[in-house]
Amino acid sequence: MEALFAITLGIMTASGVYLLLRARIFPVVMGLTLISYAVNLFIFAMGRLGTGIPAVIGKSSEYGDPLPQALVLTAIVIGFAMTAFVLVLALRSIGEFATDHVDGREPRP
Amino acid sequence: MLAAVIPLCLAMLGVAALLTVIRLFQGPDLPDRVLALDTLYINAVALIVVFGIWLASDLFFEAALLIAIMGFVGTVAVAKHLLHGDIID
Amino acid sequence: MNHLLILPVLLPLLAGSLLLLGHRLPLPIKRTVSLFACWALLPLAVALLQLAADGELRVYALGNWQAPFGIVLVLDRLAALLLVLNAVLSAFALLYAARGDDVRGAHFHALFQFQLLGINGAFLTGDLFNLFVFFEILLISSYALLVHGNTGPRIRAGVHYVVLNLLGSSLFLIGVSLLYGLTGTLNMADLAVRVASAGADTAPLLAAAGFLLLVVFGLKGAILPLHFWLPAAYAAAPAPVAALFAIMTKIGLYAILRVFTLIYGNQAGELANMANHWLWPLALLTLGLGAVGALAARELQRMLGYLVVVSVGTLLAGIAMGTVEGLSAALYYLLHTTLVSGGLFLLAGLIALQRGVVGGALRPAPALRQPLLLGALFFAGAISVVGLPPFSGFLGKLMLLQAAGVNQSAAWLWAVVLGGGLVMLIGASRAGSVLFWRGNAELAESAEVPRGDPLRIVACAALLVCSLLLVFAAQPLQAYVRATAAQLLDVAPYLAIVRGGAA
Amino acid sequence: MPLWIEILVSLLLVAGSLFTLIGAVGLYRLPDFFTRLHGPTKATTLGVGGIVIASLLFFSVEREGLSLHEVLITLFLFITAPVSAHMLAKAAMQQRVDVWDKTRGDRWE
Amino acid sequence: MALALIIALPFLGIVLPILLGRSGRSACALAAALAPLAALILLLSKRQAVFAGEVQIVRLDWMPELGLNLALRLDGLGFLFALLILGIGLLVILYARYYLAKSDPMGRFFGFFLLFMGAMLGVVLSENLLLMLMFWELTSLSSFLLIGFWNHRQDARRGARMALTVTGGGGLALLAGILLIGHIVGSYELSQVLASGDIIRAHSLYPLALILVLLGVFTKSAQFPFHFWLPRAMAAPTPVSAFLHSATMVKAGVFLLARLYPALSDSEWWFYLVSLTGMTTLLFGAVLALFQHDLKGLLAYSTISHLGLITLLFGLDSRLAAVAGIFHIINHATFKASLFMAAGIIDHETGTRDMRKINGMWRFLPHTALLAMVASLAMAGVPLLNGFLSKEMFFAETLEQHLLGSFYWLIPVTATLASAFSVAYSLRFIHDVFFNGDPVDLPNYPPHEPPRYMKIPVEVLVLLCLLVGMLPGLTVAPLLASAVSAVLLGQVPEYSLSIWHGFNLPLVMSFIALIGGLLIYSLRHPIFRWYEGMPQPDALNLFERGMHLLTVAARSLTEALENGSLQRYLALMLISTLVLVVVALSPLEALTGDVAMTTPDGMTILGFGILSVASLGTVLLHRTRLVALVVLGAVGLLVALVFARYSAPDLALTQLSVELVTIILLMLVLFFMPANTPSESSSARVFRDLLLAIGSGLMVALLAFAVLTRPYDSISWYFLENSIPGGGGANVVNVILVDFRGFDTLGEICVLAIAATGIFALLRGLRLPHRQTDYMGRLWSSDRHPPVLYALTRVLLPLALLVSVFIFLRGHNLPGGGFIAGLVTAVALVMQYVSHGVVWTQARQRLSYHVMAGGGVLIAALTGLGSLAFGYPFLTSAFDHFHLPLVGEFELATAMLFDLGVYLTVVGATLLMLANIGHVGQDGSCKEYQ
Amino acid sequence: MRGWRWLPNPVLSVLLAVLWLLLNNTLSFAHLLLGAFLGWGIALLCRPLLMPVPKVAKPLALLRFALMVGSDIVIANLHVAKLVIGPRTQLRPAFIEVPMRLQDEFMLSLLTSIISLTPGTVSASLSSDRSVLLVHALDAPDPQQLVAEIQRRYEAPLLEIFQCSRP
Ligand code: NA
Ligand code: NA
Repeated sequence: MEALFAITLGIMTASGVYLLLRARIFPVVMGLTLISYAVNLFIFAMGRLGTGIPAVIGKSSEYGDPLPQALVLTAIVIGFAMTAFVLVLALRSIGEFATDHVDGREPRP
Repeated sequence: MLAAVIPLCLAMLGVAALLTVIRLFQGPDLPDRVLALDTLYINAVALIVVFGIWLASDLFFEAALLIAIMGFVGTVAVAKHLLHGDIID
Repeated sequence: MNHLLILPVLLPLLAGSLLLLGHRLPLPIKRTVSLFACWALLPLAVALLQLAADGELRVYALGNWQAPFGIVLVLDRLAALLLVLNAVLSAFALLYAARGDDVRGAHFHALFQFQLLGINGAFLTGDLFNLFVFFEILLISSYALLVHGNTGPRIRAGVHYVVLNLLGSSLFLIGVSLLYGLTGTLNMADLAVRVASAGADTAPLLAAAGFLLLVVFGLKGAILPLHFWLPAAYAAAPAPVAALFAIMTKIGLYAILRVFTLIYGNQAGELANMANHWLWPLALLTLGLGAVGALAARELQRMLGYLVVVSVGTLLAGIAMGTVEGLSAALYYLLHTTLVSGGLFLLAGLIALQRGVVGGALRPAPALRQPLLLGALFFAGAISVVGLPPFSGFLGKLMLLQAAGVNQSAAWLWAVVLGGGLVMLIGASRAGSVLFWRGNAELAESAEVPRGDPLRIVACAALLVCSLLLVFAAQPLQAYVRATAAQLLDVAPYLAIVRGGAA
Repeated sequence: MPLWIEILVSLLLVAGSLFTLIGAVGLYRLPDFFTRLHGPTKATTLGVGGIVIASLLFFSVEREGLSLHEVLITLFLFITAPVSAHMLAKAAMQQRVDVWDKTRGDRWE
Repeated sequence: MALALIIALPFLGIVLPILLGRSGRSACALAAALAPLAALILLLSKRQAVFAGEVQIVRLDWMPELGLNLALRLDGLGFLFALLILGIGLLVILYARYYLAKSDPMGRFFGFFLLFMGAMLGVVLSENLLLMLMFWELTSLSSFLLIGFWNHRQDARRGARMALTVTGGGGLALLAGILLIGHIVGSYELSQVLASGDIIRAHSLYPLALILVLLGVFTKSAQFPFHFWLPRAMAAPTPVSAFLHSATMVKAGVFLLARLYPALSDSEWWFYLVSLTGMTTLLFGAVLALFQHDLKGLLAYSTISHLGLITLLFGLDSRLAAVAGIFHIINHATFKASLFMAAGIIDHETGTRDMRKINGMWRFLPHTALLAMVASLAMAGVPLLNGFLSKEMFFAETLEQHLLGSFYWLIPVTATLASAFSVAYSLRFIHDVFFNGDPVDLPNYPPHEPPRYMKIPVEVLVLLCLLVGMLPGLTVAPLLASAVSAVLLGQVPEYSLSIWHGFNLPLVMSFIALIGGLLIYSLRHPIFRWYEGMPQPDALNLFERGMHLLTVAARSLTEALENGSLQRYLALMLISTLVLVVVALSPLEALTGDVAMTTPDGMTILGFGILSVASLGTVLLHRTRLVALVVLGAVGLLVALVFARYSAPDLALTQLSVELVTIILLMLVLFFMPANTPSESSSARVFRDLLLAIGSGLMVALLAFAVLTRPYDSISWYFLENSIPGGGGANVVNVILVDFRGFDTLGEICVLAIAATGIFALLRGLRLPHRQTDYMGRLWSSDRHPPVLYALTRVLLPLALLVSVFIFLRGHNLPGGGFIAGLVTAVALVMQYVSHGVVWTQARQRLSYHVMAGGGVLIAALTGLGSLAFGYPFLTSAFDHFHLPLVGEFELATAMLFDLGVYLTVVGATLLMLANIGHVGQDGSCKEYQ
Repeated sequence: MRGWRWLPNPVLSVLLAVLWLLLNNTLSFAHLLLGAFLGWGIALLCRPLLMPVPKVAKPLALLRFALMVGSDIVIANLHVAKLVIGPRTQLRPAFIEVPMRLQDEFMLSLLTSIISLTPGTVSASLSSDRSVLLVHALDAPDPQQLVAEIQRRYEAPLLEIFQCSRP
């Protein structure tokens, strides 16, 4: 299971990084989103994986590590705020340069 | 008995999810893909509920409810995007 | 527990949220609130500096949860020093901004306060994940401040800056969580304890986590090859924001200093001082390329941006030495470069305003309205930033060269520092010559350019005058930075934080 | 747990899962968008309904107290599914997706 | 203290002329003269002690760890130079009063002048070498200002920059040299350095230190091949040249030779470097001086030549030579300063400096001519004038050394030849300017004698030339003696200042030089013709071209690296990461740790499979953006399911809600963007990106796997144990969020509020064109708000609010909390916008999103602040269980209030973002949503 | 259902209170109190955004109608299941236009929803004048009959149950 999880994380990261390296802002943001999903899963995994061990007192006999979960929550929210900002910045960029190229200008042909 | 039935259910739901994902990739049109995503959300509700029964844990109720809500909103939003482009107009 | 420690965080937080809440209030009120909150940081930071000067670590356990379980703020000499630095810089940057830059876009003051919140928090926190959070606060505010006014170049630079930093944030998270996954803790002191006792089985993974953090901090700190975003961003930012940004790169370096002296410092066993031999060549390359960039710049603000890169290289060289002398040289230089760069960015704003559409471009333009005043300020600032006497830049450079000692690797440093100094001198003298000597007096009469706002000039001059103060007060300052460096290298008291020592 | 309840729960679960599966099969194999639309809107909704009632029964017995809140999920799905379908159909018509050639009547333009 | 005051006075005096800059030239000049005059008086008051051979040192610790102290030293050498600086400086001030035009900003001029003077005094009176260096660089900087004083002229600007580059750069080398000396000696105090000559010379770093110091010396004193800046510095106003380029700044270099003479001289390195440089410069300057048509150019090259002479003397490595060198420093200063001033008068009165135009000035300016001729003769080394004395000593010394072995004759021969040229150019200065027929095309004709007072400084200096030349023993002797004693640390050799030494070889050499000079001058026409046929490299153009090439090179390097491509920067960042991580991981022995792995069940495998495929799908389908977005939606859902699968319901909830809002945001933005991503990457780029992507993926996978198979010892037990007793909640994740690590959460909502604020600011004034057609190229549907939809969403709103409250209140004990509740509320409100449009919705709700966002942060912060009132740290929580009749037991916690802040921030921030993005496409009539 | 100023929508309030108890799986007094408060508060908050709902004239008929629709849904699903699994030749899809007598927005929405949930039909679109509903049927051997069936089985009862304005 650990290998499976790790491989999936790797694939998500690789996909995200590939998109991040595109020249247009939309795939870049998609890439960032994918990367942040992968990172969130990564943080979560640092508390190790377990089934049926939610960190709610009294709901099970064993508890998973609650701290990485709390970290992921913070990371998700911050990631969301950042994504929203970069998206709006992209809008503004389109308004200024009339292109969605990440460098604000169409590449020379 | 439940111990035997639940894996069966999970398997059926898994196959359902797989079929949905295939449609998601196949399309051919955007509405097909959105429909597939919507279905995937509903499948996920089913999956979560069965999973909750399997673990005899009632902690998944909110998740199921939220998946239902978010699935609906998402589908409507994409549909409106296809219809009118600007979803908040 | 001294509640003074939380105030540098609390004050801008309350001010920022009040400014959001009262976003419809008249501008003068917003300015007053913002200025008051900002200037109040100054006595506060000085009080903290006095508190820290005795060499004791002050720990503030948030929510009364003791380390390593809860988040703690840790006040040491370094944190106090940087708080003061930030307070001084931001006080004048804000004063400058309050004379008109704050109305070019929405919410300048709230964003400014949040920026201060992020910076102060980053300096104070003793928790690695909390450091991430404060990094994000200061980053998101800086994104918004950078594009304040929304002009084209700002947006272009903004997109690059934001996307790079978003990738950086992801790496930060991977690094922090990796450390947690291996050690089970987030408190930096506790991390230091646990990293020190790591076995061969986990040490390479811990090293990987450390290097991930290094990349992130290197991006913020604009270390080669992660510095490319900086010149464009700083050149595009509004003057007071660029001035405030003078401290932003320093936060990256601060984090390097903190993490790589405490967690991966000399007590880290196998991983002791693992970053230093990477940092040394990078420092020299950063310095050299920064100087070349300054010479190449076609615009004043861009040149200043590259001078910031140079300062990063210089600072990093001091950090990479890993000795008390090296660190104290770096810290003194840090004070100098932050204040002077800040002043110069403000000055560039003043100059650009008087040159009309030409702005800061290094080509002939209508003569300035106040060539003497601005010229004198530029002359002083440029000398200081290039590192010529009698200003603080020279002393900083001197300290650094002396700290390097006389050996093979020091020879490289000497060559780069002195050669870079010459290159910068050429660049700065050309810039000054174009800006102040090639002004077209006839054009100036026809174009109705206003004289510089007196308060703006005061703000700018004040920061540049700090360079002289740093020279006059060199002795006590050097004593302080020396003590700071010694404190950083003596990890034991930090480790005591998690052993129930202080609180 | 009484056996009959367990049987009932099992039956409901199997039925629910089956309906869900059938909905997915419909989505997978029906010939055009409009026919595919029928699967999820009905079968899947009902399938989830079955599973949710199973859950309701299960937890009411398991936790020795009526557990009715699962009903809300079904309720929600039932009131939203037709609207989703309606919106998707409208979108499909806007997109002029291909209609199976055996369909009588015309979609609106 | 008086010593410090001598240096400080000129600096303090800067304000006076600047304040009086508009009160007339005389007042301004007088104001400028006050400080130097006071300093001069102070200096002279020290003369007796100095002449008695005392060395006065005052020291104030400044940065002792650095070896940088405010240490000053007054000995004979310092006294001599200080006297020159102040004395000639005062004369130049008087001269400049008449030289400068009314339109020249005189206050500024004297400001710069005094700045330079102070710096120069600092150089000569420093005991601490580092302090000396600080003043040294300041002289370069202030001379930059003085040379560039007439900055409307291109030659002035360029000359100034060139001088600064060369001398400033030399100063940096000098810094390195001084640091090395300090390293060798262990101190920067001159007293110690001078006493450590043997240690220094024996040290392996001595040659390097010497070269670095000499670089500083040679650049400053315009020694070949660094001489080229000096002629170009003639663009400065003549008072500047008279001061800087004869008496002071260029002398700083030779001053340092003298100063460090005991420490650095007396070695082969010293001899070869110094004497050969001096010799080359001597001859080179003398020859080129002859060919200058520019009056000041001639003087500049003459200065170069004489500086070469002095350098050569210090290089000759005999104590007597050093005596001669010091003596010539004095003499050169007097005659050259007067010559510059005379040249300035001629320039001033005729309007040109071209000697081909200036002829027959004897008739127009007889008084000036007389003065200039005497000074020129001193320069030529004619007997009875001061130049003769030092030149004789020089000739004598050239004969005394044998260091060049069989080539020992080279030095005296060169000296004689240079001296002949010196005679020739002096002759030219006299003959060509004052006689030689009538003037040609003078801009000002006829020229008149200048104002009376303008000539006084020249007269004083010429008088000195005569007095020293005829009565050296009565005039210059004690000054010279004390200076020599200071340089040689008291080991002064026998020397005689008498005018007549009998018929000896030096006298013959002088005679040969005189005849040779006459001969050369008489053959000037063919020589000039020959010279004009030679290629004439223009140093300024060469320098400018060099600087230009340097800049171009810097630009191409910078632009090649910083090419403005985000993709490159990102790639560099990823490469850096991968390199460092690979290096870090290389010692890892086994990837798999000690913890046993678990076998996955089929459903989990399927789930991860779908997740992987969907992730890859976003890449494969990314060109069609909306399709990729829909697939991304599936990825988000699956991530939430993974969280749920591994017992993290809170994460699943948050992921679900955030993911939806993100998708909505992406769609809102997509509306204004192209629907497709063009295929524009080259295959090499795609390959690189694939490599980086795979590398990053591998990195993350390996790190995750390595950690997952290793044990760890977490602090989490504390949270599990204290969640209920300490935090009052059963949902440990939530208790961590609102209590144990509430500070993080406070920061996190700040980020959200700031992002929303920033977005609001970014969107202000942004109007983007509506895309009129859909993805298929058809007009959008006119049915914007289907009733079926809005009928439902309006019913759903209260339900969603109810669910929000439910989730909010449960959070502390069960999955949920303020954040998720906030997003549910926000989504329900957004649905109103989606189904009804902005105008309708906005008209029906009175919430200010700004106030909600800011208020939320404020509530959270104030909740934390509450604990301060009870003496607890910020964010300390409190909770208690209460009992009410009928209602029963219930819990109240401050954490709930904190969570309320979170809730409000989330709702406010999310809507501030979404509603304002929605507003982008609206026409201007619609107001922004506050 | 018109309420008063401080209790704008009593039915909604009660409904919300009931849902609250349902959500919390409880009948405790505390929650009853809280539910009532929330029902009141949320209704008050949402007042400007709420939709007028026609008055129920025949509550009993409503109940009967609901049961009928419920059973229809189950039957519809069985039917659809058969169609989905069976061969394609079984399918006789059609677009049909159903004239609408209802005018009220809420009622229209209700009807379209019910049509979508029941036998093999999905409401695809409503004409802009709201007079015709386009329905896609999965298996409609006789479209006209389907139109009649819809009108009879669903539209008519709705008109009867609620006090609606008729055209
Ligand atoms: Na002539
Ligand atoms: Na819109």
